[in-house]
Amino acid sequence: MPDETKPPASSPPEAEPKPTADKTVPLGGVKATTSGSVQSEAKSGEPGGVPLPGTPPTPDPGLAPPPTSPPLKAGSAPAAAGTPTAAAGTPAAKPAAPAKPAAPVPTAWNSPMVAKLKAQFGSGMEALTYLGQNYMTVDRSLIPEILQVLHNDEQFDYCVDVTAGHYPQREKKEFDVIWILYSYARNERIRVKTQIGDGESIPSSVPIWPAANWLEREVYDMFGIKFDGHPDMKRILLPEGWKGHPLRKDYGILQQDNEWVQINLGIESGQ
Amino acid sequence: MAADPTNHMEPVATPFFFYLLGGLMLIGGVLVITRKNPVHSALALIVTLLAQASIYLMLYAPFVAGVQIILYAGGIMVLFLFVIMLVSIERSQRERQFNKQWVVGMVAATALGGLFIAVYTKGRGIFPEHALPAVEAQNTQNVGTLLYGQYMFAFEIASLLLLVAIIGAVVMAKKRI
Amino acid sequence: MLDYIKSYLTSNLTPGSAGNMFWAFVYIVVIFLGLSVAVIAMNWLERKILAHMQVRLGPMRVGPHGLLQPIADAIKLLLKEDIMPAEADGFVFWMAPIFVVLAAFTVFIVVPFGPTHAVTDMNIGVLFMLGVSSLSALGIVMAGWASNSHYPLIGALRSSAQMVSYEIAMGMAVISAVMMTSLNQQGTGTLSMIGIVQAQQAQGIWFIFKFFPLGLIAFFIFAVAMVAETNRAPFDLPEAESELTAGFHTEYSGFRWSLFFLAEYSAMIAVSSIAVTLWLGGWLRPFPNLLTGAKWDLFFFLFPGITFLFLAGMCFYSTVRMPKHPLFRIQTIGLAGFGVVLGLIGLILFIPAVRERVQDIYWFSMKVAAFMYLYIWYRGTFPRYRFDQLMKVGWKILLPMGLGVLILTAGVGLWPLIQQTIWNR
Amino acid sequence: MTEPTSSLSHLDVEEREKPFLDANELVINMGPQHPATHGVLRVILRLDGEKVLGLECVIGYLHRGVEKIAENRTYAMFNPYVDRMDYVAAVSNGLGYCEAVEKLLGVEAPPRAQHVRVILTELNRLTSHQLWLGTHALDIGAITPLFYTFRDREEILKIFEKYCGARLTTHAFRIGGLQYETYDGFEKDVKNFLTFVAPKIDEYEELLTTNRIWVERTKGVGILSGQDCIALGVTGPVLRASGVKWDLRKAQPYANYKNFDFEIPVGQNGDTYDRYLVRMAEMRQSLRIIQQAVDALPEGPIMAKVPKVMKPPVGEVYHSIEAPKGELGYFIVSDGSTQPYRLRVRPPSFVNLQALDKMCRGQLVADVIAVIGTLDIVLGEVDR
Repeated sequence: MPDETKPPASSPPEAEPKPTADKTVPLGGVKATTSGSVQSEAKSGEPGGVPLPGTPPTPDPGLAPPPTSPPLKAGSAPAAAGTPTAAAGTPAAKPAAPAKPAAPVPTAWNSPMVAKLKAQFGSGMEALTYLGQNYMTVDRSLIPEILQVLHNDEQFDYCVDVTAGHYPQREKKEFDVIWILYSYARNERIRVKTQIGDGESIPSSVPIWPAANWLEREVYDMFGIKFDGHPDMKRILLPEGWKGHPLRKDYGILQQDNEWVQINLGIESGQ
Repeated sequence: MAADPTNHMEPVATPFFFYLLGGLMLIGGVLVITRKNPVHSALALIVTLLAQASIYLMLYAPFVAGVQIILYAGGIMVLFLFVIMLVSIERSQRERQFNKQWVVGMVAATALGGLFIAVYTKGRGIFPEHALPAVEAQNTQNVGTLLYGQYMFAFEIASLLLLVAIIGAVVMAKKRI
Repeated sequence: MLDYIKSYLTSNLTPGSAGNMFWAFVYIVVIFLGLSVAVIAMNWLERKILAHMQVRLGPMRVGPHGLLQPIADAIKLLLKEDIMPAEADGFVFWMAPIFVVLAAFTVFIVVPFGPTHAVTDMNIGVLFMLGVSSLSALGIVMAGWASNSHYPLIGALRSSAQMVSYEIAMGMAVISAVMMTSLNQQGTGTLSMIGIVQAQQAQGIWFIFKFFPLGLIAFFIFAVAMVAETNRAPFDLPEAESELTAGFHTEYSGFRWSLFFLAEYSAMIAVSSIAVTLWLGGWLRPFPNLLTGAKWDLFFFLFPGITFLFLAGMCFYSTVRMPKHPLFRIQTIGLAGFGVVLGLIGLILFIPAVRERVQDIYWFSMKVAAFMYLYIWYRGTFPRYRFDQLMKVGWKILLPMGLGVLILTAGVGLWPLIQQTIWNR
Repeated sequence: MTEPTSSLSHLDVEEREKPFLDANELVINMGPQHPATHGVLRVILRLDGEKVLGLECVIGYLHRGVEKIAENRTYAMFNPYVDRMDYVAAVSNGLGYCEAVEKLLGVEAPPRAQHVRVILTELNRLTSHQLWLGTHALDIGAITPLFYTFRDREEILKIFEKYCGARLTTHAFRIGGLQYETYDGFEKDVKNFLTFVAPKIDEYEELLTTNRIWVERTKGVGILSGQDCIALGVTGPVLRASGVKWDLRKAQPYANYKNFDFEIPVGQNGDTYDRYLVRMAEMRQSLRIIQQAVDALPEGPIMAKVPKVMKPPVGEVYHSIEAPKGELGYFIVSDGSTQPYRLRVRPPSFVNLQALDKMCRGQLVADVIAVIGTLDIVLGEVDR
């Protein structure tokens, strides 16, 4: 299956930036490229100003995203509009902004596997491709099953990484949990994403891939996302008893658990 | 030359060394049973054994002394310590050190004391008046000749016993052979 | 009194055997000092040789070519804080290094540096050496236990198990050598260290070559076992740095640690002395029976002096090559002075009266030094055995080999007798 | 937030585990200060005598929050930080990061830059393997290879220093290409180095490959089957030693590795000895790649056109390379601003270290040392 080495034909923007690369226009000015779903976000470099995944046509991006808009943050790429299923949608967006470094756009990812999964899981999942990298966003409720299917039936036997992202702007579903999977047999890499809210837990994938053990612990350590059924759900990089989860956006870069530092290190502050 | 059997070093300050080593042995022996810490007991036992080896040396029995050092002090005591070290010292220190069998102990001690006194007072008849001419240089050879000559049978019995003990130890230690 | 002192000089016995207390004491002091110097020199040599094996220079700063490094180290160790862990068993912790050092030094009273150059000649010399050197296992066990810490304890367990195991194979090899001493007309063997060398002289062969290859195999067994016995690479598990930090002496520091160090090196010298005595002809010069005659005697007599002159020459060569810079002036002078001293010693060793007395010690030391070099070489070359492999080598390879060699030696040695008996019947 | 409300002191792991400890078990705490744990790894060993019943790794002593730092630095500013993760293979880290950002930006480094990148990365792979070999052998008790490898590693570091001024944390690459043109004589230096180091690798092998003790210490130790490797996510030479012929340079070529001819050395048994052989073979393959790259070094620009202020379009990308230790991946989420919204590093050492428990169970303490060595972990990368 194609991956970044062999970009699928359905991702035309590969060569797109080149002719316009000489323009050093800040890429933030992407508004103009959008055709339908205008986004009014994120020109500032401040991380908090992340684009809300919610685009106007999709009021509730977290849950079962309608196919018109890729639900996740990446889905908020400017030119996300267009016909959702056809790759032709992207080229349609192109002419709108010839002067800008048109960013590549996630497009639908069609493959037999996706069709099969779609048939099995229905609207709970969506498969997209961006920069030649395939990923699928799935509903939280599908999580153990779809991973199980990917592992058992689709030969994604290698769990490259489990990680998460924090999007405090999203109302209910603050967190993305991302599995990066690889199949040795198919030489193919995909990402599986889902969204969960703060305080929610998610089924662990350790029974499927033992490799996820520490990776999930790290996600818990850094984001506070609990994995149900994990054999040893505790902090891994930070000491046990540390308060706070540092990779959350509301955790400042200079912030520390001063109490822990004082008790355990015997100093006033680690800074 | 060295093999000359008649020429050996004259003993120097024999009584002094005898009493010194005897005292060391006694002190060591007492410490063995009075120390609460088994490792200390074992160390005291080593002192006793070494002092004993030295007394063998004074008696022109170097082979026995060497064997004493190699086997007892160097081998057996190392294994003793080996075992003791693995035992929890705290637990062993809480246990009672002496059992309460005073009567048996007293009887045994009295009997032994009586035997010593008897030997001391009437022993002159049992033992020769003077020590046998000590032939240090021939000591080892003599031991060997006796062991493999006169006492061959006893020696072989002892070795058989040891062999049985070794096999038994292996059987007990190995869960499956 | 003076007569008492002088009377020994004409004797052909060791001071202990002759019963001369004064000379025995002198020998003890000389051996003690010589051993300390040897350990210091060994320390420097090991670091230098190992360094050159590993494409680096080794100590270069303290003194010319780091010659004073061991002394600086000794001073540092003596001045260091002596730390005792709070939970340690104070008395045993204190005793252990002393015990180890005592065991390591005591064995030297029977080491024969020459036919008369030993403190005493014991009838059970070899037995005594093996026995007393095995006592150092006790000291190591004490150290490991008294530290009240996991790493030293495991180190001590390893070391005691290792020493006890290898002693057996070692004993087999030693017995086969001792057996060879009895293969003469009288049929009287000896355990005396001096007697063993004299037996080799009388039989006209080093025992390493006797009953080829039996003597060689026995020697090989001993050479392996002695490395294990002294806890050196590749059998240095008790102090395996990468596993147990420093093994049984992890908790020791300063002077106490240096005692362990001293004991380790003197134990190495001691077991090498046993090997030299038993198989390599002790103090005998090469070919004592083959290359006889005044000319050959003179040739071999000249060796000690030539060796020292060679060392002096190396010093002068290095002096010439020293950087010509005021900062190095003192070092250059020191090196030249050292060379002069060595040269003077070399010249003194050419005096006939001296060279005849010294040559036994020289040959003995040279053979021991070769073993010391082997030790360093091993350390530079071999990885470390794992514990079960170490035990396997000890019990499953060396011990059966030793038993086999023992039986074969007895058989081959008694073959003429057996033949005779059968013939006569 | 669900916080563990237990005691603050995290150090009493023994205390926590007491219920299932019986009297025959000895709990040994190896590290974080231990000569053979390659930094600040702490391994809590449960032993029966010298046999390992199980172990637990305690990591995080070197945790610096690299991913958090990334969110607060611009793309270019974060570039030097990646060098501090796997500090013995800093160039590889930089390559992965730069390529990931380039992918996000949609630029591609010019051919000359790609070639130089390959040369430096492969040189870096050599330094990493050499350092691994020296320390691994040292752990097993052979002290000499350490000095041999460090001597030869020095030559590579000299090239690095001449090229970019730094020896260890090189920061050699920039997003879009290279900052510096190669210095005069770079090609000659590299070629000289190649002729210099090839016999040296034979020298290492002479010391170890047929050394009986080395073979006994490493054969059959820490066996990891190919299935286990895949299940545990283990990558790099460890995976290849288990018989899985997978190398990202071949499977999904990045930079311009597809232009070079090299082989993937594969082991069979998945034990420590095979891992050793695989790494030794990899060093030779690296030499091959460097030779080809330096022979065909094209002329041309070294920097693609990259905006001064990098604002990659909104989107996310995962890019991974074959670092000396395994698959090193960067997952970057851009929100269109100058700083990554989220940057995730997929560290090979971290994932590989998970396999330690599996590899050590039933082995002896001495094997734990060998296995830690053979996994070739760098704590800077494990903890980040």
